[in-house]
Amino acid sequence: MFLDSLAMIALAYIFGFLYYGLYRNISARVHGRFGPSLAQSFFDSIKLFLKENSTNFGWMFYAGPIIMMIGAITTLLFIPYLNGSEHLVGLSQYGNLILVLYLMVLEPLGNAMGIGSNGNPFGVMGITRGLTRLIGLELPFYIAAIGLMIANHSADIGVIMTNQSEGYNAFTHPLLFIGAFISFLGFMGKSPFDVVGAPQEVYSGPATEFSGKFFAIALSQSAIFSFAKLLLMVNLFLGGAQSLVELVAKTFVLFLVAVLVGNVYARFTTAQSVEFLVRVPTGIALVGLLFV
Amino acid sequence: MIEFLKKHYEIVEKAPRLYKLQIESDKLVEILSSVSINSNFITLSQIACTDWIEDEVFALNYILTTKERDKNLMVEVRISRVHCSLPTLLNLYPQAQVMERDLHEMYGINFRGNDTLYDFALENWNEIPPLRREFDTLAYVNEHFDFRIGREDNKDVKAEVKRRKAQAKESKDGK
Amino acid sequence: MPENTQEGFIDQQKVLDNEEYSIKNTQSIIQKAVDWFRARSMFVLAYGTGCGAIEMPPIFTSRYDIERLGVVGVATPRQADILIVSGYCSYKTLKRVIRSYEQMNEPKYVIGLGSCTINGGMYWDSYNTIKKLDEYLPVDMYINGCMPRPEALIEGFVKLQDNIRNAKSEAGYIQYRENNAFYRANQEKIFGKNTTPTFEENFAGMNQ
Amino acid sequence: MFNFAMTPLGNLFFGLTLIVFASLLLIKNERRDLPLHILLFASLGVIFYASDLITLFVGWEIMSWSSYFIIAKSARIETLQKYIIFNLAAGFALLGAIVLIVAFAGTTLYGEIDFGKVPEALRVPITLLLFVTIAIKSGIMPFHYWVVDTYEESDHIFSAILSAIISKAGIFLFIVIFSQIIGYRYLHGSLFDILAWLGVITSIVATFKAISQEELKRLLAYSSIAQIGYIVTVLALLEGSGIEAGLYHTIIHTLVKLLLFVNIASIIYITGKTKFSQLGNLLYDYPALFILLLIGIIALAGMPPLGGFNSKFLIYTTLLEKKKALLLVAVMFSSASAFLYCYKLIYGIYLGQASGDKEGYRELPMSFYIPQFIAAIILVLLGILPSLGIALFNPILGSLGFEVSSYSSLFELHTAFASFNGGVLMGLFGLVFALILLLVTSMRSKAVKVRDRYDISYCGETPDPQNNLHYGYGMGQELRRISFIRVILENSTATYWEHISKLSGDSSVMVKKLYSLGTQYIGLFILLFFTILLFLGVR
Repeated sequence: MFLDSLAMIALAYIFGFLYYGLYRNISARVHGRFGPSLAQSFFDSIKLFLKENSTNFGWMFYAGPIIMMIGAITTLLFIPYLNGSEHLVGLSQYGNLILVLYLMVLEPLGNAMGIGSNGNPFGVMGITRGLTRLIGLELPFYIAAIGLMIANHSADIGVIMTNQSEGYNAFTHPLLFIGAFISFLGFMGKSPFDVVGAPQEVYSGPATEFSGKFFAIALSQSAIFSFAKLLLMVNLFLGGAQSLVELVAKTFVLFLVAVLVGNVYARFTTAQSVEFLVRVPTGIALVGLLFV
Repeated sequence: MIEFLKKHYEIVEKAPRLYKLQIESDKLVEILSSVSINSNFITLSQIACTDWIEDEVFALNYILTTKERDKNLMVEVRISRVHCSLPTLLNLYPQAQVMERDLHEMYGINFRGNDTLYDFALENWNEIPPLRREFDTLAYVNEHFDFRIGREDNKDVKAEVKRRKAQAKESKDGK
Repeated sequence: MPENTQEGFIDQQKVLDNEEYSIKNTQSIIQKAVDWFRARSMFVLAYGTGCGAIEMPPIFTSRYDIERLGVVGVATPRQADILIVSGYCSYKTLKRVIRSYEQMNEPKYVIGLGSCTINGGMYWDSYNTIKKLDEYLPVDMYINGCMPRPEALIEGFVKLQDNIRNAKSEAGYIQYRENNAFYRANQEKIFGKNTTPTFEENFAGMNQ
Repeated sequence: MFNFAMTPLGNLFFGLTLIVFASLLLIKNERRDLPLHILLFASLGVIFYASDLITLFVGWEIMSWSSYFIIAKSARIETLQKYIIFNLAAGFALLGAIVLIVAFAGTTLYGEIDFGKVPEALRVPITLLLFVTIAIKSGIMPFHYWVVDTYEESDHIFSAILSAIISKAGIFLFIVIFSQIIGYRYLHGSLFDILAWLGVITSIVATFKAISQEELKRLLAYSSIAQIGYIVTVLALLEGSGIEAGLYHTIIHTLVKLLLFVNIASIIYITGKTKFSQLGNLLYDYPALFILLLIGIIALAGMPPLGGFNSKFLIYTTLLEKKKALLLVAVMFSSASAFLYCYKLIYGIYLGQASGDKEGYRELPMSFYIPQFIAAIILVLLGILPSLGIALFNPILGSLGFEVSSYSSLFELHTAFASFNGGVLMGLFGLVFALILLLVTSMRSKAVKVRDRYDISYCGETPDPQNNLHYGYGMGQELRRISFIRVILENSTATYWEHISKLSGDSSVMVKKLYSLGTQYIGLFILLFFTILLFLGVR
């Protein structure tokens, strides 16, 4: 089980960074550029780990990135990778969807704690924007999750995943899927919902004081965490995957859509994004919930 | 508009759409408020200062612009260089705050009633205000900075440039 | 190594051109790998001090696309590796530049962009513009011109990456740490004392 | 005359009371009136162990009055008026319901009351009267008007008692009356649906109100209202699992609010300041208090791996089982919004930059730590052993005649929908934390501690104490830009109650006019009155 979990984390780390590299490449192509090499994100993170010093604001600042990392890793370990496989399941038999939904909030919390302790007002502004966005962001995703849980009469991710043999939830519950997908775009931190670290508005937002190894941990956890979110979407709506290849294909498709949407939309303000999320995807998902 | 003002004040037309009015410093606020009420010159676009060190005065030009941005009125005030002090125009034009602060820093003019006259662009400046003409910029620079040892052919090239231009002209005319 | 003196700028240029001064041979393999990563990934704090700031945005556009080289812009000095001082520095600006530089984490490099950072440029007789940036901050790469084109800036980046990768000379931040008294004295000469938090305060924790 | 009985339910509530009172009485507090506190404690005992309605009512009234006198020491007169009017109304409503039940059932003893004897037409009014009592005591909208001011203005320690225990008296009454005395089969389900929605709406509104508060205790008061909203919602499902979830949340909320109120009382004791805009950056001065508050808010937000998650989990699965999807959406929405006020609480006090100097701060007595430690330890323990609560509730459910839920091990919380293992979760958290800490500390990169708190990257500027860098005050203000939240924040039930008070004032003025007309008119009125009586008598 330990090795299994380690393998899950390693895979998520590698795929997360590869996807991030792809994201930069695809964005570059959309802009008409060549973009950096695929491994550029690895280089960045390794370089940050190798910085000779990094600024420290006290023990809570130390603990903040660690809590973020815990949030990402625990979320990942409670989501099984493959459908019906004995490997790469992590601790998923000890958890369920509600637990995962709550573990996903741990990362913003760790972020908030670490950034609050450094006393930079820009960081806290970013955090407040993030937590405000979370109000709108979680609503459609929760509705979709509730719909799926009621439809499958279980909150077990594995059960929801295997119950899709006749048809993917994305097609049997399309409205729920649309609602959850818009919310997922926000979870990935892409435009138009990237209000948290908007450099034009709040300096660098939450990351303002993160440097060196702290920033490296923040980057790594965000790579792991975004892969976990992709995984959750695939498991809930696209029927999971039988093999790693299928998993990569499905997550990549989802990721590609998110990237392309992010590249063509301008950013909402915080209030706009909450209002949009509460109106449009929530409305869609609620209609979907009525059909369930 | 301008006709109305011409009835009351001695306004000179310096150029098309540019008028000038010279007043005493103690009537500044009174006249400017009257102008802003009775005419279309409602915007203070600039306060320009000239240091007439030979006459021992500063000449301040309050440049007013009409609402339509088509005419300018320069209201000139002359004050002594020694006790340079003027009433503030903050109550009439809020934008005067920055301009007055700038003038205070660059010329050392005191604006009575403006309490924001602290450091602006020059932080911790302890010398003579730098735009007063008695401030010797070159001496200050030579005292405070080392110059990089640079090109050896760093010579006065004015004569050479003149010669080359003349040569070029000649060749052009020759053609 | 030549001293960082009045002629320091010229002498360092000689060092860079001369292979036998290189400190590459004294380095371990791990250090070489570390340097490779540092050269491959550069986060730039583009401090727009003067008119040179307008030459920086084009390098991120599709025409020049400096992201190919691993160069990315960041907003905060905490994450930056490279500080670009783009053009003339007045006293007020220089104070902020030094503050930003000291908040950056080592290793850190400075690029001086434009003639003004080298010798004051057209502001050579201005009363509040500094003439030589390397008196106040260790400059790793000068790019001359008024203004240098974006191509020149890219060339500067490539040269700097080359210097880092091949460890041709001691990086500026080490000089800043070791000859701090020299830089501090020059800074105090124009600022007076206690105008920025001192270097010793910021990095006192280093020895703990 | 007075009848008492030891029931498992009473034991649970009395146990909580005991924990709260015992730990709070240890705190040295010169302003405390000990006899009144003992009276209050005794009255709570009477309520929880009563086995007839009259005893329950007597205990209820003593509780209201003794807490009135305690609050009266520090509160403003308007607050006291609000408190007493609302609680008298609650008492009257309870008395009315009891009188109606007893009049038809013929007995006051819990066990012997047969609600079936009450005529159909009276069942709904009785239920409504009981709703009013419960809603006032636990602060369900629109009857929460008295709660916030009272919590804010009473003694800092007593606020903990108010929030942790006295608000739970309403919950206790709910369970006892509706499941034990009346019995669910006689109840009108749609009424309870409305109550469930009232509970959820209360929690959403109170959550947003809490975010926009500037005073520490007002934030907690609104948070208290919001949390009790969940309990009422889940109890109003009239299900065994609902009672289980409600009881679990009651325990968690009691512990959390004990912890948070005492924590804030400590901060107020130390600093003498009560607003977010005056505090900040106490983290490195009082690390123990910070960690305790952190545990408190993690449990309050219902995040794993602490006990708070268990009750949230039970609430969600209960709602899922009953297929109350919309209700569940609303609960989850409120619960997601609660993160913001949780963060405001911890940031405003402990994180960020200090606003103002730290002079004149007092030393904190150790006794302030005891209640917080007790609550924190139980919360962590419940996080590791989630089924401990289930083990505790099974006798209660059994005594109330519901199906008892089973559990295989204490580590695992099992429901029909899903299960999770608290032990694995906590172990995972510990393991990952240790591993990453090891990784971080063994890295090549040195962590250089800044000497000056103001050495932040602030666009090249060097901020100093004159710059206000604390964001605690502004947090939540910008929510007004979001239209539906603005509607919540700008409206208040105060206008509604003010309208009612104006109406009653006007009518009393009219009555007063009758008296001031003169003696001959009064004689006329008396004559008129008797004429009408006579006329009615003839009919």
